[in-house]
Amino acid sequence: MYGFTPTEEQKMLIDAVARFSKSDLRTAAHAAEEHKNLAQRLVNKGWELGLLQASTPDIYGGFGERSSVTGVLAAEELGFGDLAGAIAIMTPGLFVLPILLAGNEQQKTNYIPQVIEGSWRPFTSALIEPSFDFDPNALKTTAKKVDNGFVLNGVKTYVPFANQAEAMVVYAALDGVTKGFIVSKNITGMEVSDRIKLMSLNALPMYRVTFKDVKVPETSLLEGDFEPVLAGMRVTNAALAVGVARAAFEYACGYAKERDAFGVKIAQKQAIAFMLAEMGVEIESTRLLTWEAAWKLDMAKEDAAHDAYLATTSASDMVMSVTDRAVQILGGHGYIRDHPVEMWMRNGRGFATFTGLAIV
Amino acid sequence: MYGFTPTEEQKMLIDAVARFSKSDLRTAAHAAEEHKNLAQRLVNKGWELGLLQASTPDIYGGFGERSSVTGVLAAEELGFGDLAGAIAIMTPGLFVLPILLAGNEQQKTNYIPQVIEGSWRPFTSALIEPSFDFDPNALKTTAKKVDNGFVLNGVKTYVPFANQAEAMVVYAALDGVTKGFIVSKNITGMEVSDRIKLMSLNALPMYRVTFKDVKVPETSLLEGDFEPVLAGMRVTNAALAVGVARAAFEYACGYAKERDAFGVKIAQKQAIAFMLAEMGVEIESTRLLTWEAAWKLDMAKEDAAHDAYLATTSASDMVMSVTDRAVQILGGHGYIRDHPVEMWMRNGRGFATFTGLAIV
Amino acid sequence: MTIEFENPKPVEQARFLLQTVADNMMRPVSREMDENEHAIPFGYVEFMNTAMKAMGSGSAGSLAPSEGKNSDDPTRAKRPSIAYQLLANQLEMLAWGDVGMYLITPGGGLGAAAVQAAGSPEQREKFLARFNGEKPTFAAMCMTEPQAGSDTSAIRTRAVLDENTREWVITGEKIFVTAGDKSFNDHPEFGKGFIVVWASIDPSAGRAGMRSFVIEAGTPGVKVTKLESKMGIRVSDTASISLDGARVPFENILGSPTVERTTTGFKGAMATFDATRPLVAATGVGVARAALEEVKKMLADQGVTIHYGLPRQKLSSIEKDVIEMEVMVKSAWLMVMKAVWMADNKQPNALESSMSKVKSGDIVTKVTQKAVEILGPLGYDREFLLEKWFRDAKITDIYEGTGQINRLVVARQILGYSGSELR
Amino acid sequence: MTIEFENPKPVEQARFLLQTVADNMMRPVSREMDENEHAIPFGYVEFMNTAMKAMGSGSAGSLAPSEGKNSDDPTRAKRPSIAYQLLANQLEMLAWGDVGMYLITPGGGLGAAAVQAAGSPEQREKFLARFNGEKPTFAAMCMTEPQAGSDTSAIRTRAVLDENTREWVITGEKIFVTAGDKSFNDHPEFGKGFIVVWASIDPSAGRAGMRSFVIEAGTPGVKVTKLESKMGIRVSDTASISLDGARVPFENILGSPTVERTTTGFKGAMATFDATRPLVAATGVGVARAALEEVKKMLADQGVTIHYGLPRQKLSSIEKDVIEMEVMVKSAWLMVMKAVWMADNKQPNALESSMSKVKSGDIVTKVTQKAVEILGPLGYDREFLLEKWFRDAKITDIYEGTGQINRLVVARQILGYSGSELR
Repeated sequence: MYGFTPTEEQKMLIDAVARFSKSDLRTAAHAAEEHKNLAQRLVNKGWELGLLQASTPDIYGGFGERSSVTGVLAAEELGFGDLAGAIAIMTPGLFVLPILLAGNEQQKTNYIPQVIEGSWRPFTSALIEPSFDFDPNALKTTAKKVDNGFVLNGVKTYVPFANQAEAMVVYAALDGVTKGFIVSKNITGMEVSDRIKLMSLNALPMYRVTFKDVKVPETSLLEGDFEPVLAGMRVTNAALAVGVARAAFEYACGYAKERDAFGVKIAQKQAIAFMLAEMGVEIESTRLLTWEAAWKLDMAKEDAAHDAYLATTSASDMVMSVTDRAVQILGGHGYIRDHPVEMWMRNGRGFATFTGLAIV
Repeated sequence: MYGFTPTEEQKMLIDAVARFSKSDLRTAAHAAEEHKNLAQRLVNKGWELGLLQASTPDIYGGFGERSSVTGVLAAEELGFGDLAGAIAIMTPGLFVLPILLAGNEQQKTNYIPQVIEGSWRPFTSALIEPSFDFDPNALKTTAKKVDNGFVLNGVKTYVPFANQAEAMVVYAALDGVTKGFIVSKNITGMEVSDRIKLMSLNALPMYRVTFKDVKVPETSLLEGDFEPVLAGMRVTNAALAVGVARAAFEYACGYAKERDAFGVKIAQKQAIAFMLAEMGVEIESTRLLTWEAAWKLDMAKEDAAHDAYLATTSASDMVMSVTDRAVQILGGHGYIRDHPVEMWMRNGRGFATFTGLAIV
Repeated sequence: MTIEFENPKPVEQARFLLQTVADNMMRPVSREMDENEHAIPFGYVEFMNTAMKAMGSGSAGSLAPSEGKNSDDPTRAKRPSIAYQLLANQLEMLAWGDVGMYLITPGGGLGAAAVQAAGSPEQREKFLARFNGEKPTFAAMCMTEPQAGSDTSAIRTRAVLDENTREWVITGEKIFVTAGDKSFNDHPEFGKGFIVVWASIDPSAGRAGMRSFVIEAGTPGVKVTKLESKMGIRVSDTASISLDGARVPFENILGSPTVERTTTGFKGAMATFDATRPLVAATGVGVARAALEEVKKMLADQGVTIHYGLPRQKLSSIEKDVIEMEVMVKSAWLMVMKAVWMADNKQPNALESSMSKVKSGDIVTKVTQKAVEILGPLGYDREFLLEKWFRDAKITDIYEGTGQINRLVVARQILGYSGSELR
Repeated sequence: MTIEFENPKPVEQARFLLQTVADNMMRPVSREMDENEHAIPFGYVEFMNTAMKAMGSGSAGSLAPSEGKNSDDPTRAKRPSIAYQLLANQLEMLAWGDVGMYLITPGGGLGAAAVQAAGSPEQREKFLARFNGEKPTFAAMCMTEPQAGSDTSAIRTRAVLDENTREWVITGEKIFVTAGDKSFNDHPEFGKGFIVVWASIDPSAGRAGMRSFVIEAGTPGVKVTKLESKMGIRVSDTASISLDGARVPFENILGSPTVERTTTGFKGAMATFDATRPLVAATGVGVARAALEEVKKMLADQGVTIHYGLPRQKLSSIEKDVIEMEVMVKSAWLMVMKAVWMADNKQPNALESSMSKVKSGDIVTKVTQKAVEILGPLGYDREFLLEKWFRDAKITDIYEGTGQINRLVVARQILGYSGSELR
């Protein structure tokens, strides 16, 4: 059957996320971006919503099974509130979910409960590399098998909370195939740069991390396939994009219904109204692609990864277009930072690159 | 200096072309397309405008020097009248101009006057090949040097008037480089198919031509570079596209100013008016690209071929978008063949492929 | 309730069946029918007349929504209906085969849908029974007029009650009547059809005075004056119909014969659009999918592989185009499915319905345009079907409300504006 | 007359000179200025103040159209002026360097342009002489209000003549005043500037009652209340200015102090837009070209070559993108050149002027967005300038009439509609 309504359980969770996102994340977003600082209190509160915990089986300290559908519903709501905040809250998932998906029993037992059971702590992962054609399936960071382990070499960037991370999953090409490696902090040969500066996400501390002959033990290798991990990252990226786009869309609708020009509200002008209609259509179409891909991931369908790729492709174009038009609808007001749309537009362009910053 | 006004001489010529195009070509276009037949009388009349003659020096029977700028101005006007008619009238140019550009003195003397001095006669050329990624600089039709000449092998398509052509320039890869060869009718090994059927240009007889071990003499080779020939074809393609787009644009403007809906003219609706504005902008921007490329060809600027490529690239997208929107503005009426816009939309999609059907 | 994306068995079976129809009865004659504009593909029409009965649909129910039927069916009482979903899938598959031929599938089309939606039980019985007969039978909807397209309030056709004979006397000009010839003119191969004509019974009342009337085939005073020559969907007859004092029995009016100063009647017609727009959208997706699949097949034949999963920086231009086409087709289909799922679940879907139509009209145009472009000289050649689909596609963004009208509807829904607030 | 596409020597020389300025005075501080939003690049400002004098322009004439000057110049009488073409080229090149810094080039900008366009010879002399002084001096235009953006008829600022003192008393709120701080507030490094304030002298007369007033820097009752934090062009100060009974000498009104019931005065302001829109468009092209060139350079550094001349089917996605970007930049520039060439040749260019603005606003947005995308993680990183240009670019489609307003203007011109026929 087809269905387009969340379950009651999902609804309750999503409602809670939506409330937090609107009242906490959104209200803090502007200052966080401007002052390049996200209140830890906020991150903790988001963590306490228990999204990751609900995706983790109880044997590892959680209280549920991972559902990508639930995950993308939540991610959209978080993205709707504030992208930087959303990513910060979700960062420990970058560590936990890949282990859950691709790790062995011992890795799960060793690592997951310590993250899941306490308050939010900086566990992260390093995927993105500083090259224009960065390809998660053709990494320049390499892992070489040596006696009793592997040696990692390469440069990662856009690594959230790298400076304080207690451990991270580092992705590297092992015989040309992308694999995750669990790397603990203060390991010899790993160097974390100063905080990097991007076009947006100023609230989120991100770093470049260099690995020079970093020796990790055999037990650090996540043996499972990277594909479902990447697919999970892609649907998450798409869902966050839908959230940001919806934020911009709703803001622009509200503005257009309030703003007078030439004796009417600007929303009453076809030029504006048609833009809003198209924005609505495009958001909805990407949302449905995202939902379907997430559902396929949950059902372990063969083409799930394919669909996840399509969803994030669609999302990247859609969110750029929607946020750009939101700024356009606000005109001069869209260009000044008192209104959030310009930040969403800056967020918007990033989704072409953000796959790897979050996973549900 | 910059300048955007044709010379007095150009104006006179263009005005004559425009009058013919509007009163003769346009009025005949619908029936010609529907009945798959273009009146020879019309082609002759177009020929008598003397566009090709004006591009041919008097020593070869003409009365002027080739000017790409004049050529694209004329081509736009012809395309504005009817694309099939325009191409038919210009077909002998496909034979003459490449010889003028790339032939030696003897070839010019042998071939050009016989075409130029009389009434319109079917001389043509064969460039396009039936493969999805047809590339004029990487032809599949080959020419092999043999004693006393060359052997041609390959298949050409979209060849206007091939069935009756007294001679044609056939393009083939000689050691991997595109070269023109003059091929006379009834040569052994050349076979002309039944008339091909395309999405539009039904008025124009076009054929597939197969070359199987066709032996041509050494004197048939046009030794000069193909690049300026191709560049000429490209600016012409662009100019014809501008003409077709302008036809659709003006028709849509006229319709939108006449058609009532919801108590006003539909042109008074922003949704329609904005489309028209954008169509106008896109037509003008491609026109200017085309003019500049043509001017650079005339001035033998180094980047002329580059600019010709950009012009035709722009034109192909522009004319598709403009003609599509013209149909959309007419709504149901745009979809029926009583109005010419649907034909222009069918023309419109063809410009991605039509380079090689005309040259000025 | 839950979020899921799987066709139930009956839908899968229907798709399988109609894929066979499309492969065997439609595609092989597509080109021939396109080249011979006013010919009728009797083979397909007769086959479908039989096949639909075999499929248990047979009447208007098969190709027009039939909520009534489902809610009357006690076995379906417990789970939500999937009638619209089934229908959308059937239409998508038929359109994948040939959207022009789909439009002349017997069963009553929009004409029967109007009776189904606005008729009384007696009228339904009287007018719809014929679609279960042996002969393929057609019905058509006559709404558009030369001066009234999207602006239905400009309809000038008048219906005046002759109190003596208790007949409606109808005069006006209708255009763009799909299957108008097959529904009204006498064809020995077909059963007797009808046309549903929109007219005003009280011009002073504006839209509140609009009604539709069932006019039986062959009624004197009614004449098919023209069959349009069209860009695409050439196998589908698009008629102009002139009504000159046509006399219609009193009881052939759909809805109330008296005018209340509300636009309920008219809103009924608009509600029909909510039901039909996702179905039209489904046909657009069918055409787009046909083009996409053909492009992939033709490219594969040329040894071109599409690599998925790469960053855009590593894609070829063709790969990027094909991936974008795939995104478009897939997302448009999901929007159709959501709109029809809502209809099946009795949720108001005016927004989703128009959204799906906007999207489908948009993407089928883009996908078919890109398909022809990608295949270069082959795409443009009538030897292949891509160029035909390019022509067929464009109507999707025009009929059942142009893309512009549907954007207006979407915007009004989003903004909470009335028609007068957002014109 | 003829069709040709070659810059005359003076233009080429100016481009060469300003390329050097861009390379040496702008680009090296672009990032720093962007990161320190309200800092002033004194180096650039002072350099330009001197340089412009060396270039023989020096005053408002350099960065605002100065038809008067050219037609007064007897040596130019015989050949058409190239003043606008020169200006468009200068601006394009400065914007290529840094469009935010261009906006704070001393010389009077839009404020001086307004005096130039609407002032009497005495006013021009009085107000414009200062731009030839030793110190960099600024002037600003105050049009927009919190509730009046594109709809200038909604301007609420009032100017009332105090008959006793023969002073205008002006009250209102202005926002989005480019260089408002540098023009009005006291900066020891700068000369004394002014602001030009749009206000109504007779609200009952609508647009016919609109006038502009020169208000000297430091005038009591006028206050810069805010400097905006913006997405891009951060080095350019965008001020909010409040006027609370500010007293202005009678003779500071530009245009007639009495209201005739025509909109001539207002049309004057609109005609200024015809002159300035292609110049704004030129700056958009400059930003777009910067992004395009940087993309090509960064790709070349990575060993990526762009192959031109291939069929689209053989291009990579990046090649297709870059070629499209090149088409966009090139054609937008040609539209600018045509519009300014028409101005130089005294041809009415309302259509071409707005067309160039539509095009430039459109393409600079697309090109910079694509540029950031193509460079992936690098494009988005503040280590490079692409992300800054993405932010700077967007204002092009907003100020001096949004893309929407300019589409309206274009459509009206094309359709021959008045403002009331096409709203």
